[in-house]
Amino acid sequence: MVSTEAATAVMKRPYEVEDGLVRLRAGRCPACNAVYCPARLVCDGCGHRGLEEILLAPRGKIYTFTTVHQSTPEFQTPYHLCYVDFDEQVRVMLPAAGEERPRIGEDVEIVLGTGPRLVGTEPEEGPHALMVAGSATGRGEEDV
Amino acid sequence: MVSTEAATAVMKRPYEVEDGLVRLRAGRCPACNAVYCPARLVCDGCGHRGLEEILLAPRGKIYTFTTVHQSTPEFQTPYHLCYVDFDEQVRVMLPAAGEERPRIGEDVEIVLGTGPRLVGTEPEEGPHALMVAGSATGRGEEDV
Amino acid sequence: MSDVYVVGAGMTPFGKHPDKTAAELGAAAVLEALDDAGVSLGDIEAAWVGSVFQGMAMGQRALGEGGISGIPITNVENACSSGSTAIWGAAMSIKAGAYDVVLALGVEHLTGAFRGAFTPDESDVEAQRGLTMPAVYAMRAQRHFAQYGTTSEQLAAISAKNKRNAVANPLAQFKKPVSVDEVLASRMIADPLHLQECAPVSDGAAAVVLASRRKRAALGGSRAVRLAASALKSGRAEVGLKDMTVEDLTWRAAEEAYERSGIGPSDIRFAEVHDCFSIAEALRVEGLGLFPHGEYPARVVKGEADLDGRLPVNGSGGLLGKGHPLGATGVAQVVEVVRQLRGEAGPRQIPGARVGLAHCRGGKAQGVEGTACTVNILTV
Amino acid sequence: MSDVYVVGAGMTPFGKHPDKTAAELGAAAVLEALDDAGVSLGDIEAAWVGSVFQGMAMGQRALGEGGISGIPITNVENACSSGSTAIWGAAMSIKAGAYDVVLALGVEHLTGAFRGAFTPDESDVEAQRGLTMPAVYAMRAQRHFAQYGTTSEQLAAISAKNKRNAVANPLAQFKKPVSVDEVLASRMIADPLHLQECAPVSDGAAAVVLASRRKRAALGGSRAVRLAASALKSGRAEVGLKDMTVEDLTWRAAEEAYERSGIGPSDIRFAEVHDCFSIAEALRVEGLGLFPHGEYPARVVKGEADLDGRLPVNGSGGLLGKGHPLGATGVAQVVEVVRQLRGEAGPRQIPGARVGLAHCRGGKAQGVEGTACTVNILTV
Ligand SMILES: [Zn+2]
Ligand SMILES: [Zn+2]
Repeated sequence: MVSTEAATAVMKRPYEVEDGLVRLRAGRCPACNAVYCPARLVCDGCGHRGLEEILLAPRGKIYTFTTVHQSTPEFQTPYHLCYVDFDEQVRVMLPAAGEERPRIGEDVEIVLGTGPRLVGTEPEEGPHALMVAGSATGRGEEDV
Repeated sequence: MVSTEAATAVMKRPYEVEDGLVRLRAGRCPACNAVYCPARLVCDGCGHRGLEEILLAPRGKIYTFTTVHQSTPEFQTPYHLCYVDFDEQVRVMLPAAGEERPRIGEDVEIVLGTGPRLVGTEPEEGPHALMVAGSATGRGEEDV
Repeated sequence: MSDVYVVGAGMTPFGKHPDKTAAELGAAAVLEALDDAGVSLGDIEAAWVGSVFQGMAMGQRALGEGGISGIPITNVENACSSGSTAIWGAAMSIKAGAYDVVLALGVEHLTGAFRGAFTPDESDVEAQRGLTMPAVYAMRAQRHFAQYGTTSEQLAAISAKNKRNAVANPLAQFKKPVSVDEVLASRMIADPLHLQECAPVSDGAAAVVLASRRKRAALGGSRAVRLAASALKSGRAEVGLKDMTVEDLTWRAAEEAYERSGIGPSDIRFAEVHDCFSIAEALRVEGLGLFPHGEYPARVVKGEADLDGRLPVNGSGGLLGKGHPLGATGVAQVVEVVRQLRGEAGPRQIPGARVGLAHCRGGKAQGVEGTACTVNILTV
Repeated sequence: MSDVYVVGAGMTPFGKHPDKTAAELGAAAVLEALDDAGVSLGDIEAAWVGSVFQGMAMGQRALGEGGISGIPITNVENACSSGSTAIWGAAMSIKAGAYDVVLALGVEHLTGAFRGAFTPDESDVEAQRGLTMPAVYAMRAQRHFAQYGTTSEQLAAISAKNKRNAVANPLAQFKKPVSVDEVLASRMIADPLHLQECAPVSDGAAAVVLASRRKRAALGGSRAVRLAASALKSGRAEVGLKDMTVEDLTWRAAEEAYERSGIGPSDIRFAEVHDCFSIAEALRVEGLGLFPHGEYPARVVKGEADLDGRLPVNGSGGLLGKGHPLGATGVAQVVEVVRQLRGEAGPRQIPGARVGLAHCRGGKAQGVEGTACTVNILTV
């Protein structure tokens, strides 16, 4: 069997908080620098086995977004979702905090919030929901 | 599309009660006389489409049996199951009423009982569970 | 590898069938396909059966209901491409010379089995964070808007076209036309996609009988359609920051089908594509190389994809108009192409339809662009 | 049709893996099989992936984790024969000349996903009336008792043999021997089958790399094993009053494999068979024609199926000793046969093992004898 490091990483909390900034845990290929979030066992690009764990920047840019009005029974609608691009050249889907509609190109930071999930329907990743908030638009810690 | 008669038959109660006797609904192939319980759209043996509905004899003979001590959460264990052979040359799986262990070769009649299902976990076939009871062994209406 | 022919096709009406089981729907489609092919139950040597949410042994249950048992049966799942993956597998067995007559069935009974929006598998981190399939396509639509100036009215025109086509299809779930205004007035599901831009919850089944050249000849085969190519691909890993309006997965499946068949995009006379959402149809036909990238929604408004347009798309009504019983969809697309190629499509017949393409793309799996995509090219 | 070779094999330990996902287990098995074959990720042209309760897109998730994406992936389900159906499909593609190197993976993560006994699909009338899989085999055991004088002690000896073999298999779930008395002292699950006569709930994955003759030659191939035949059948409809101790389904799959390979029952040196229950092993080997009908349990007591017996059965520990992660089981059986044929089975090596058989039979579908059965015959 291959190393279980990446496997263990998946079970860990998917982020770290440093100096009040929330940073996503990801995996970088030491051979070709491809970044995966979440990490995986093997690099798809070059086949290297075993990625090194990195933390993404605490801020990214909204690539695209939507407002979800119909979802599964676990979620309280409406809620915003975004794909966020990070400087590490990786894209991550995250809910957006606050009521204001996200904008393509908007700079956002990662925050911990309640997320759109209803109480009692927590996913494996833990009690805090990762979200993004754009301070320029009024979305921020106070909204989550 | 083929006739929906057989389809409708599946949704109906899977038995009839005549003169206090419980008779299973089945399908017989008008071309080759093969009997299926429950019925199906097409005869497997000869390919004839559309079986005629028949009612099986109210009594059969136990081909084999077991006592189930572990089941899914919907069922109260232990309970007895049997494969019962009918004169119409068809074998049907049914629970056995009463506490006594069934016997291979035993003559049994079909009765309506509570079945091994827990309250609130009824299958599509309705509120009455089909079971078999062997009057010779003390299993009978009074036990179900 | 020997040629593969579609010698029989059948499908149930798509829609709500609360009084029927999945097995009964599957059996009905199979029997119609067998009759259409002029083969009997005993001629079927093996079967591939696609479904998504039907539990274990769907194929054995459906074929058993229909009087077929004992043969090799493979149940396949590739999200919404399950049925077309069944066709791909069935065709492979004929190319292998293993069988002369095989069956591909797609079946799904979703009525009562489904709550809320369709999502990626629950093991998926994105699904756990709230991602739904409408949301995936809504976010891709927002990019199409931003990059190409596409508008909600243009996307609504795609839905209106397909629902209009469905009216001419007696097997379709939707029976009446819906205007662009009505599409835009329906409730929002995931911004900018309205209810009438999302494929409905449906029950149904579709089946095709495939045969080798030898068996096709024995059958007479004047109505047989040639499966010129069947290609299956899965999504590539999402590495880096890609343009989400580009369908790499669709293009790679199409590329293989074009190469193997010697038939290019400009040869395609009509297409059935996987329009699970209005925007999806645009992404598909642009990914297939049938329309210039970024231009499809505007061209739909001009009528280019209408039944009498330059390249009719989803003349059957598509998923938006005909319905979308997941596992059945990919087979139903091929059934439609076959009927068009035979000239049996009635009021929705496309004149001179001699080369058709069926595209089916399903799902989203963690970290890859999509679960699977098939492209089948058929000719007479 | 061209020859098919197994050029690489890998599997995870079977057992409880609460800290791993199904995708991670699948990826681990795949990587080991690739290393064993000496091929790289990019050499794999297509994959077939068997699982039962793992949701959508299991193959895409497992291969994605392992660094493989974009290729054709077919997820297959045939109850407990899902993994071996994946092998059958993968082999078919090589026979078709479509690919030279393909992958078959079986994977299942049941820990925490399972409550109580395994049953037929919930749509099944028998399941709705209380039928469980242990009950099916218990009822067949009662007939074996009645017809052939088979005893509980004899069935317990089958379990004891397999759990003893498992001790010599570092990948097996059970690590210590269990005596006949201990089997009989374990709690009753379905009369006459005790807990220690039922395969456990397991997590695990197994993978094989299959190659064409051409590719096998390019790889050197001194360790390659030939897949002399791969046969798949489904159960026949239950019509009339049949002898439930007779495995018509197993025999029909075996008959095809014997015919295609030119290898008969008397040529088989050892077998891995689907011993989901103690009685099941008897029904299988009798159905395969490897032991006279009705006599197997008594012969096990005499040691004929031991590692040093006339015809070793389940030298790996079988499902009873090695574990039974449903979708992985059929592939793991072939992995074991490959390792035996290569002489790499360590303390459980069967001397002179040059022809082995793997039998995998799964499920029960409404009105048919069983969901599916595969027989693979491998030789060096
Ligand atoms: Zn790399
Ligand atoms: Zn008949």
